[in-house]
Amino acid sequence: MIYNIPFIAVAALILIGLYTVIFKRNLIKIVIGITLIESGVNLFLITLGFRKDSVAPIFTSNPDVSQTMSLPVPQALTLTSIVIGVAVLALMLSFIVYIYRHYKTLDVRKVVGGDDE
Amino acid sequence: MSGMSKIVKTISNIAFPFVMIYGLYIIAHGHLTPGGGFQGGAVVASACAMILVAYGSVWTMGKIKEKRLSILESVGAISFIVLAFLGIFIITEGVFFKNFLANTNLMFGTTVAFQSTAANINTAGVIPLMNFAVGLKVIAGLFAIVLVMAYATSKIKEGKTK
Amino acid sequence: MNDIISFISAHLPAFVVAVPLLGAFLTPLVSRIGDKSRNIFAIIITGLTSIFALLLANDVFTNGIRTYVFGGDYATGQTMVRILFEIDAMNAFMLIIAAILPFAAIVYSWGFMKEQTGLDKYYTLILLMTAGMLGMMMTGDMFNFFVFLEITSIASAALIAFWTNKGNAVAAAFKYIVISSIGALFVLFAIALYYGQYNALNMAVIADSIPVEMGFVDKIALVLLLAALAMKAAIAPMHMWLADAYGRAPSSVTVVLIGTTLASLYAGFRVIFTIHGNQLEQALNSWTIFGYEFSISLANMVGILLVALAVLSIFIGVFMALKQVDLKKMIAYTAVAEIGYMLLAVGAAIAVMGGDLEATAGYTALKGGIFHILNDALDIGLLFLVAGAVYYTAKQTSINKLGGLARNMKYTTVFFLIGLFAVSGLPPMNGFASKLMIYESTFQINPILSIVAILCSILLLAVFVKVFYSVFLGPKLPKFATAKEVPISMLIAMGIIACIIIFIGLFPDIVLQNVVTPAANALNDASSYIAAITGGI
Amino acid sequence: MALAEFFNSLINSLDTGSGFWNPLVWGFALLIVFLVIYILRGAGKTSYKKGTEQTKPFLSGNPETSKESMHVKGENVYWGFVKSMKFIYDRFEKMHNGNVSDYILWFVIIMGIFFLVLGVI
Repeated sequence: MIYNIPFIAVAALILIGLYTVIFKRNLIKIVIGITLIESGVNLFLITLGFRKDSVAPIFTSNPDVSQTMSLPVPQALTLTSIVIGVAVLALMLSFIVYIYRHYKTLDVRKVVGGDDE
Repeated sequence: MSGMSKIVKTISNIAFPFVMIYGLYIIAHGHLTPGGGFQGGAVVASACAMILVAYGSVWTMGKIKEKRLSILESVGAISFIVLAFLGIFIITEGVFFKNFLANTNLMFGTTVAFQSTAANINTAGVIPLMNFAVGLKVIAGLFAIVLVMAYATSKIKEGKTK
Repeated sequence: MNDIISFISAHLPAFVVAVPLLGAFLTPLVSRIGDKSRNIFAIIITGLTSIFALLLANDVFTNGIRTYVFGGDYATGQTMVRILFEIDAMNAFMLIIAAILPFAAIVYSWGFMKEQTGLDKYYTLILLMTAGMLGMMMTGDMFNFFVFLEITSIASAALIAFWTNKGNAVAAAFKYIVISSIGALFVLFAIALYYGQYNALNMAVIADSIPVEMGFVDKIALVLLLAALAMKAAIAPMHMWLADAYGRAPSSVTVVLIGTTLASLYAGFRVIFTIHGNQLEQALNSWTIFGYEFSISLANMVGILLVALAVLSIFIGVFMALKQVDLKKMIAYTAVAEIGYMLLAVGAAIAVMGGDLEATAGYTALKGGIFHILNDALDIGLLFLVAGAVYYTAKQTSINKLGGLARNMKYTTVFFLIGLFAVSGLPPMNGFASKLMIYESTFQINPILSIVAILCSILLLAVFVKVFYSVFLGPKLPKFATAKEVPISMLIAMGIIACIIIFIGLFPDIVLQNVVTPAANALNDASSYIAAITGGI
Repeated sequence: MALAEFFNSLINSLDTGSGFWNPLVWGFALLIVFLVIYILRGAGKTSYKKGTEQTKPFLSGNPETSKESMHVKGENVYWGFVKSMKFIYDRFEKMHNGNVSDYILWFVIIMGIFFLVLGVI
């Protein structure tokens, strides 16, 4: 059971994120929802790489190399995903700055971008 | 955004070199310990962001031009791609991203025995160089993002008060 | 000389992605020299990329599947764990599209974007987007696909918001980035599921290790991938971002966006045909009703789902296009309908899969659907370029305020007519050839599908006749009395695409035999894609 | 040799399984049809006289307005079709409300349908 807790957390994070994106009206909260989904996916990747009773996968100066190490590949994948997430987050926040400048509101129902007349 | 009080400025002056050096350490030891270009770059950029918060975006914008940062950023990216291209051009039978410096006893080219050895910074071939390139790009890119966003929001606030 | 040629051809897959990437980061430095040199530099870079992509496609069509392992030893490989590009005939087919569109877009932007500021960032991003798109089309690694997907979405979102002085452009870009980041995160989740199950990120290795009897986790991964990629490929009812994004971006950007949308569609096909290729004919479930045993395979299920979504796409796309007032939004909705046509044909082919595909009408449907990808990219691309030319001259795209432009812009009108004929499937343009194949094959599979397709194609013609009438025909309006023809670079870009359209229209069989049929065979033949990796190099 | 093959393959017709399509044959047939129509048309009687009342537009006896104001706006073309399909358009307009949360809601719905069809059944 205890080993399933990360997976429950993953499901909870993704569902909470989806709920936030769908039902919250503030644009900033939508962005927070997306980062929640992203954290859920990252947590899932990290959890996949974990082995029972394992140590960090550092080979250098390791006194006992026969120890179980957790998988380094999912950690590298997570890192890449985090880097991409930072870029997406920065881009979304700068869009929000511009949207606020034009529409004077952050309500997602009012930021619809109709035809320009 | 205007600057904060004198206490904040002094403390960030003291903390800035330490954070900076820690970030550069993480970049330089990317091939030995957890970390690398992005992580170290993020630490350095957060040090710069600390200065930005303490002194205000208008002051920082006067010191550092955003255009310079974007050139620095593209220099980092170009050196990364060029290092990857050198894998094709320098050695015969090379491929893109080939580690052409490893095990050559040139720069970062010490051969390591296949066992758990003590950390030797002079290893891993082009990986440290690529870490430097990525670190440069991340420092410049993240700082430019933070700087421009802070400057833009401060402009919005000014427009409102006027 | 021979050495240089063999050297270049050995490294073609790397060059195709690396050249635009290098060009993207060199652009800010080159633009310090001057605007003109920057434009020429961008044209040279995209031209080189196009030449490399076409050479690579030619190489794959003649010599079979190519793999390129990054950073590995050229001879020994270690292919299973490394990042690699794998290009079979289907990828090569997509590369042809990716070779034409960005080149036309960059040539077009010389005149179109002349009076804008911030152009060094524009060129950087458009080259980055090209690199990401090409990477999506060539990669053989799932995680690498995710990275390229995100690169493409970030660059295109920033480009959609290029005209930040318009609020609705930024709003469209925000919607696009929300949609694509959520889609990409679900793709990543599915990749993680595959990785957890099979310890591999390589598409071929995953496809090799998935058992024929599908597990529950495989089903979840398939569902996540299909839904997320369908959203990225703008299949109804998840197509709403497309109208905003295509309609608000500068026209030159929209042309490249078409390529990225089609790359997502290609990835969906790759997931169905290659990764789950072994399970497609496996029965998902079977029932016994009145003594008769019914069994339904995965291929039937996926095919029926895709066909349902495709019919919905065609229907919604055409109906919404008929009502739009904004010219670019109208073309965007017809793009949704065109994507529906491709999906209809390929979905019908999947639905009848089982046994020997080449003997059934499904084979023609598959070929027609793949042929239509190329035709749609060219037709919709040309129409968007024409819409951009109208915007350049008249400074607006609302069809209520336009009229009589044919009197000022002769060449643009001719190009629009070519696009009109092609997109609504009138002979002798290219759209007719692929749509004829789609109609005939879907009629044999289910006549209702074919009837819906033909009726909606007629409505598509009606949409563009309306545009032609209200924008180009009619008396010369006083406010456009001084309107002039667009600059020569824009005409060249439109002319390139129009010439290719006419060539494919007049000689459809040569394209079908040499390009489309190998692509259809490659898509249908998952085992050789897998064997190219697992069979050892 | 290769060039000759290339030109030969240009005139091949596209095989669609149960039929074929060749633009060149089609163009030739179209040319013949046009010729026939042109000949038939030439055999007819001309009743057109230049410069008479015949050439002026007839708008139910109303005076002709200026050309610029007679151009039908794009929105008004197919007015009847849009009006008669109002029940569909009302539903579509409600769908395309430009709200990004609803877009994601559609994504979740489609994902649910896919899951039900592929996973459960």
